[in-house]
Amino acid sequence: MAEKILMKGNEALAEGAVRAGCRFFAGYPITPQNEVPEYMSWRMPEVGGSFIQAESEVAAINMLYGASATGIRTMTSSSSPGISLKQEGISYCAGADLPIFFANVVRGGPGLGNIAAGQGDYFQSTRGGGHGDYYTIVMAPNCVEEMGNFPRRCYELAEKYRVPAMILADAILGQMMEPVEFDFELVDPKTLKAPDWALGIAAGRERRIVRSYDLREGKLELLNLERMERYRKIQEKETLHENRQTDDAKLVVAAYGTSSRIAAGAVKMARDKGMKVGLFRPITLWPFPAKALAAIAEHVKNFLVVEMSMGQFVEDVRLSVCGTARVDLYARPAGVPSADEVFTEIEKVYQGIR
Amino acid sequence: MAEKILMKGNEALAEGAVRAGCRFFAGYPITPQNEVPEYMSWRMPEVGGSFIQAESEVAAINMLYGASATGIRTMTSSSSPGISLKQEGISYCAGADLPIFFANVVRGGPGLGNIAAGQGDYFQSTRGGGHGDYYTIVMAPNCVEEMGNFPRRCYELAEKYRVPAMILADAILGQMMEPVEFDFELVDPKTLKAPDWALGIAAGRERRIVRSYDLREGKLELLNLERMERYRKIQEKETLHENRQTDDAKLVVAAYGTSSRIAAGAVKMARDKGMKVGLFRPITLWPFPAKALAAIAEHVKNFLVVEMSMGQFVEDVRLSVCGTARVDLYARPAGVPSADEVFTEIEKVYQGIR
Amino acid sequence: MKLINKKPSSLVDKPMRYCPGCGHGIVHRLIAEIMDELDIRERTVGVAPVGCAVFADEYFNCDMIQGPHGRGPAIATGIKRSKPECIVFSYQGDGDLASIGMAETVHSAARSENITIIFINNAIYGMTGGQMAPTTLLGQISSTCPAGRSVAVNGYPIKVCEMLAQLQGARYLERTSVSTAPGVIKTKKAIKKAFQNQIDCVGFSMVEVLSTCPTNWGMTPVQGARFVDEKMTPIYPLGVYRSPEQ
Amino acid sequence: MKLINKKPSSLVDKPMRYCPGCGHGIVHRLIAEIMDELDIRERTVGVAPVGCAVFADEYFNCDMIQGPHGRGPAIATGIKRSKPECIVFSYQGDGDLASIGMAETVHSAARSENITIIFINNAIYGMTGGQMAPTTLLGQISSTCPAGRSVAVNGYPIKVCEMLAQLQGARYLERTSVSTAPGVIKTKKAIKKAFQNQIDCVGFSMVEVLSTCPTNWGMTPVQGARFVDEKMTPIYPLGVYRSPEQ
Amino acid sequence: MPEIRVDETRCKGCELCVTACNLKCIAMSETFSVTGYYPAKLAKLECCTGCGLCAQICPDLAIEVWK
Amino acid sequence: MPEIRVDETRCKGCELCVTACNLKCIAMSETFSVTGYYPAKLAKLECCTGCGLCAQICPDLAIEVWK
Amino acid sequence: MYQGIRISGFGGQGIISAGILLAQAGMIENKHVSWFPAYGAEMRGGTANCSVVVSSDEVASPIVARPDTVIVMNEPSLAKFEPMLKPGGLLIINSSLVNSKPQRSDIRVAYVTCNKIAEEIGTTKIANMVALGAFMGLTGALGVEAISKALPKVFKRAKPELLELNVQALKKGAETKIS
Amino acid sequence: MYQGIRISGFGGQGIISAGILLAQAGMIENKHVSWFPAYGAEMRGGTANCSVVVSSDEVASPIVARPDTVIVMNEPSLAKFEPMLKPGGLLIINSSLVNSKPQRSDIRVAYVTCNKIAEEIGTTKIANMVALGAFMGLTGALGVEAISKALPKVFKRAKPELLELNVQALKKGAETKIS
Ligand SMILES: Cc1ncc(C[n+]2csc(CCOP(=O)(O)OP(=O)(O)O)c2C)c(N)n1
Ligand SMILES: Cc1ncc(C[n+]2csc(CCOP(=O)(O)OP(=O)(O)O)c2C)c(N)n1
Ligand code: SF4
Ligand code: SF4
Ligand code: SF4
Ligand code: SF4
Ligand code: SF4
Ligand code: SF4
Ligand SMILES: [Mg+2]
Ligand SMILES: [Mg+2]
Repeated sequence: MAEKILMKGNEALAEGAVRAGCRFFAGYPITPQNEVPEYMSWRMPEVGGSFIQAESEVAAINMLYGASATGIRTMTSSSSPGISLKQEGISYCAGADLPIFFANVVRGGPGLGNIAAGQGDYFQSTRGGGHGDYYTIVMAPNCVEEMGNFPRRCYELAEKYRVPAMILADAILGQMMEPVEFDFELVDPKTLKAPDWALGIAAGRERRIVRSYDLREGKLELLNLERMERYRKIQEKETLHENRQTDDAKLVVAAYGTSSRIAAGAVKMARDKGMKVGLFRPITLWPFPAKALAAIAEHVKNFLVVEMSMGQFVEDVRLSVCGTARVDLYARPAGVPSADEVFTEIEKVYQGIR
Repeated sequence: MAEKILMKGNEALAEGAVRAGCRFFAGYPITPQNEVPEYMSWRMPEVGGSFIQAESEVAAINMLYGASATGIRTMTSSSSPGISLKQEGISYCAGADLPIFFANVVRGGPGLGNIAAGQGDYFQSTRGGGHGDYYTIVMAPNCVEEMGNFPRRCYELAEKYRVPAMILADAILGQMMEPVEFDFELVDPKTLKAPDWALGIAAGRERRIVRSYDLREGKLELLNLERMERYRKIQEKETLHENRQTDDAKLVVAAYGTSSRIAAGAVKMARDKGMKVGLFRPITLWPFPAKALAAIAEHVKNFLVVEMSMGQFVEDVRLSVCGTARVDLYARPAGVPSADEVFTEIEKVYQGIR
Repeated sequence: MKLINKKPSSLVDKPMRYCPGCGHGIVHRLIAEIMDELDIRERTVGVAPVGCAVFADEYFNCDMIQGPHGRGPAIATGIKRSKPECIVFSYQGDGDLASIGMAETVHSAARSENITIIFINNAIYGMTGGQMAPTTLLGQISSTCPAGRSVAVNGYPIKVCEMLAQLQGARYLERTSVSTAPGVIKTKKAIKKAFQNQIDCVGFSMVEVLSTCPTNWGMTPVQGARFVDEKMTPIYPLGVYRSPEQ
Repeated sequence: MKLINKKPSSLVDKPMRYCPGCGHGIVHRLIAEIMDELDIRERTVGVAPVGCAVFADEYFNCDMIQGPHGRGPAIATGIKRSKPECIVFSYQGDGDLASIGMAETVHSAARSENITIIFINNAIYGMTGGQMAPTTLLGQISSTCPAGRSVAVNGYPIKVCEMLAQLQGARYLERTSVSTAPGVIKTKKAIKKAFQNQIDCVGFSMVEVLSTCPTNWGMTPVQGARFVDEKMTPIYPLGVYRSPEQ
Repeated sequence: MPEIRVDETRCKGCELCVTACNLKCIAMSETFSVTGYYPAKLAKLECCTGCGLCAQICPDLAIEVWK
Repeated sequence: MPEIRVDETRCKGCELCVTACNLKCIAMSETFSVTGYYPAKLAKLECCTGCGLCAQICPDLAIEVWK
Repeated sequence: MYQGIRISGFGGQGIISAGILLAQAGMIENKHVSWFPAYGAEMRGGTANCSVVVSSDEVASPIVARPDTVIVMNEPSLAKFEPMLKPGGLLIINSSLVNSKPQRSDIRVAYVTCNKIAEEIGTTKIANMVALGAFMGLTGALGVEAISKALPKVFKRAKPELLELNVQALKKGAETKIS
Repeated sequence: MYQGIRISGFGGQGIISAGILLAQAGMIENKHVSWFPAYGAEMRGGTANCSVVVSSDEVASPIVARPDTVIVMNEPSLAKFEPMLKPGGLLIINSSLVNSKPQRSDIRVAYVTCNKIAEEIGTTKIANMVALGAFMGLTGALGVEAISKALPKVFKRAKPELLELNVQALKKGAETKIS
């Protein structure tokens, strides 16, 4: 097994993408993800890839649109306001079935907000902040090691289903250091099969077109229906989640990303006091592990959602348990709770359970 | 009462905004909403307002950001891809508590999609397609007359709560002609009280700052919590909806905008055949009339959602009925169903009801 | 007898959807002829804009990509850097290149991306039905300046070649016109050079082609061609604004 | 004895958060002095950028607005057209104005918006910690060109004044520097003229100020000032690039 | 004798070729084609020199020049 | 006699004033202030002419010039 | 009462304004009406068509997918719109420009030499009015009075003489019989 | 075992790298560790601080809101971080630069003349190491061996001589006693 390295989350993210075969990065500086382009600016040339500091986030996503149309593994990253600017481009990538990979290291919003951590971009990420019907695969790491290991999975899923995939992190995951062990072999892009839709040298084959439109009456809907079917398959097959001590729980805390690690601390405090509390943590936010959650809801009738936002993630929890359990919300819009604070909320809710 | 005029939806929208006191319009051409900037290009100078064809949608929303910070009624409009580009700016307006007004005349998506009607921007509109925690008041007209009359309400609500407000229409509502009667008196902007936060001539008062950020530790969350409270009030007080024949219904069709008028035709066909079918139509999509829908769900146990998208609106229906009723979905992603087609779906579902 | 103007094999053999007399068709043919002549069809990737020429992705018989409005240069950059062995061109209208895409245009030139841009200046937004473009002339009527473009409301037309000529990275800039047959021939020469430059790794090359939009100008095609010669050319003088030899 | 340099009342009397020796502080003071001298504080609205000068909204004692990165000119346009009686200025860094905001910059100049832009060119992204700017010099090291800016990867620096000078709507363009005290005095004159132009309804005015970012240049402030004189000024020559008298 | 052949299914009747021909060999038909346009035609016999200018300006590749 | 007075709570010790003074009247303190910087000070007596150049370049409005 | 109409022809044949005129007239008769154009990308080709609904009830979809009446003013439109027509529906063909014959036998067909009749009245520009006249005569869906009132509202800048010609064209068209 | 540490001082005092060193050493001892910097807007002011957690369990939040130990390397940091300290927690004060005294009586306080000691060893640059040494000596949270192993990993380009000085500083600091 590889050695553990102490790394910043943003660096692990960048290095993870490189190890997974990324050979094109375009980005634009924005706190708290600056380490990603900074890292790529020397790492890409080192592995024979391209790094471009784009003139804007809009340009960056469009550079990706072009680069990934040539069939290579690409990456861009940004933080909240910059991701908003990329929405049109992401929608185009989804519409053109391009498997781009990007990361949002979320900060507090809306607007300029702040540069600390937040989870206010959940809706935007899981429900296509851009226009039109599309989804993006969303993975939510909760430690630096996952920041490094998730890019590979993103690429594989993105390419398998020809949809964009993203990592939804936040300022804490981006800025903190933790030990990292990369759990996969280095990917040599030369060993990857060139996709049969990739643009480039056309010798000996039909020309190819990459586009996201069909102006003929009724035709666009057919494309969308086909894509809907792919989405259905992804929802069926590609969810990931983590259950902790949910079997005997009377209350299950639901949280993702940074909140989930803080919540884990609070759950431990609760267990130490003999309270039957568990933790449900979705690792893929889209597809949402709705079935796994529904399964818990068969025997657990109380949930406490912890999110660093006003109440976005809670909607997916509610949709999953579908009225069969009580769902409470501890919302911290652009605030980072401490484990103590979460524990206090757990106590409050727990006391109310008969 | 004023005379009925035969108007295009886009023109009614523009004229409605002007009559409601809009004196600044910035926009960028995009089908199927071009009539809005075209109309404003002569109408604004006529009423002493400003019209600017911006260099892009990004510039347009930022012109609005500036103009509305001076306290006047402003408008921009676009269609799906253009609205995606505005997401960062909309998030800033929400974060700076600016009561801008804008319209999305939705086309088929994602990507370039087509220029026909679609409802694929529901998530983006109702759940803040931009970054961070915020909501936008969303009104969904279903006829040209409402296109003309809703801007006034948008301005009033936006200003009352200091949040952006929008009209979510589509290519059909924008391009079709119908008779219009404006149901309100012409608003003379001079009679409107200048808001106490508006920038401009500062003689005799403290300077004012419009911004969307607070970088001090923990402070941004306080702003968000205050805004959350405003959102709660809006959800409590400002929902609008329409129920048709829901009292004795065994099945209620839920639809908004263009789908709702088509669905109304299908419901009529069903009633003509003696089927007990009703219609629920949210007029505000955010705040969503969840209580009104829950009230119906107390006696109706079957809903059929009709939307020109993959299944976005249906989430709000499910969240509202919260597991107490069965919710079926007739999804037409970027397709416009005929009343006949909707009726066929109604029949199918209706037959399954015991 | 021999056919002296065979249809270029780099153009798909089907009727084009452009309006009668529209300059897009002429320039499409020229580009295709050049791809044939330079024998680069099989390694060329074209970027179609949003604009009437969105259909370019159907007409060119090479790999094509169509992306967001105005972002052609960024898309072309992404392709070229990923596949330097390809010849990449971006085909754009004046709304696309000079309005919404201004930043991408300037920056791809400043970076001296080794790409070729064909810029169709028809002084109007064709596809969306005749709104003002950044290149619309003062006094010219459009659907968003129905009383004619005025300095006070709309400002001055943007002269793209002149502006980009200030950038060191812009290696070849020429403005031509397709309003007359000789102009078409000159345009072809210019575009050919813009492609040859890329083959020679010279860097950013752009040809601005003054073209017509009879439909939205409210003119016949013949009147349109005259408008180009009489009204547009004085404001947008033809010629070479930067050349790699410089 | 008399105090000969009273603090301008258009500046809020509190310490500024900029790094030691940062040029932003100097230019802030100049703008405030000019607001005092022209007696326009009560009718001025300033637009703060995203960049280190985001804090400008705290320091200027006039109405202020802070908006999205790079969109200052669009925001200023919205304000000025809504309240023509106000004096509107936009304060921007080189990343803000020349990278992400390039389209807004060019178009506000082309429209000749009657606004004043103060453009702080410090050849780097200050606030985000020293990434390359469009104005970073060739060979200059930044955190995203750690081996120095190279033409092949990053292209050429953009000379904003030179480029905008090609636009008819750009009525006043001057480049100055605040690396020396005499430079500061000249900068003040230039900025004052840019405000006076707006009062006189002349149209778009911009002053590009060569400034320092000692922190991200990895220099002492004194070394930074020298860098401006020795390295930046040759590439960005000082002077008037367009004047309304022209 | 050189000549041009106009493809009526492609010609959109724009008349640019008429202007382009220095020798004025081309005229427009009086009846419209299936596509609804009045197509161009070689009007004068033995007029065409096969210079190809008309084909240069034709936006629709509707003109074949034979020589 | 003209003089400058440096506000130690504002001065960030950038030394730009030192360079700006043609007469070299200004030097830096050897002890740092509460803000952690080594502030500037008028070093030579009767040196200052009150020309104000140091104040012109001071980014932090830390210098008052008295004349 | 419900009438869904589809009108189609070349750009320049007054297809759009004919549709608006019907809607305007329907409105004058206090009917529910809607008008919807084909727009956008299709325009480039040079054809135009629109949907009109005139109804005693609220209009569901303004896009008339199964028209009661189809008016085809040029050749290509026949092939495109004939199949859409409801069984028993009315097909009005401008036989001045359309040479082909419809394929279906479950519909009613009226041939009108619109251009010829219009030319006789004074100008081919009003061929569209002849077709509308035929529609009115054959369906009785709208009264001549309503259309006459609607005319000046739609053609705001037209001279009275021209409006008069329009009325003549309508009347002439109204004489059409099913063949 | 859980140790939450907050280190604070001026930029340039090696605050950030001292924190990373602790985390690295913790990792070498097979502990769960995390490090989190204060970053961004605050930098402009010239102060720096970071959070470090060394724990036998998974780390919940890397932001140490209630530290077990606070190390203050300059004057302004005392006022800011003293209130955060847990009751009974350890406050290490660089008394070379901090003149004020803490307010609280429910904490343990150690004064270390970090700059002076560092200067004696050879350079004030290693004042941060003296403070770390004090932390290790007083808490026993991390062994000297682990830190010594961690040093070359954190200061990758430092010469062996400098690393040696660092070790000396750590050892010297470790002699600190609670006052
Ligand atoms: C983001 C976005 N904004 C606007 C549009 C609408 N739109 C389509 S084409 C076009 C402009 C076309 O003008 P031009 O680039 O000059 O090309 P032309 O049609 O004249 O050749 C616009 C604004 C769009 N599709 N996407
Ligand atoms: C949309 C968006 N992209 C990126 C950022 C991050 N960002 C903040 S300031 C800045 C650049 C600052 O550089 P410059 O404009 O030169 O100003 P300086 O700090 O040098 O004065 C960037 C990229 C942002 N806040 N928003
Ligand atoms: S609208 Fe104008 S640019 Fe577009 S195809 Fe027609 S003539 Fe050409
Ligand atoms: S980072 Fe640079 S530009 Fe920003 S305040 Fe510091 S010195 Fe000034
Ligand atoms: S080939 Fe030359 S001569 Fe012949 S018709 Fe064409 S333009 Fe005239
Ligand atoms: S130029 Fe071509 S399309 Fe135009 S009339 Fe002549 S042959 Fe027809
Ligand atoms: S006022 Fe002039 S002379 Fe006096 S210290 Fe300042 S620069 Fe020197
Ligand atoms: S210029 Fe100002 S801040 Fe800098 S050292 Fe001199 S007094 Fe201090
Ligand atoms: Mg154009
Ligand atoms: Mg800068």
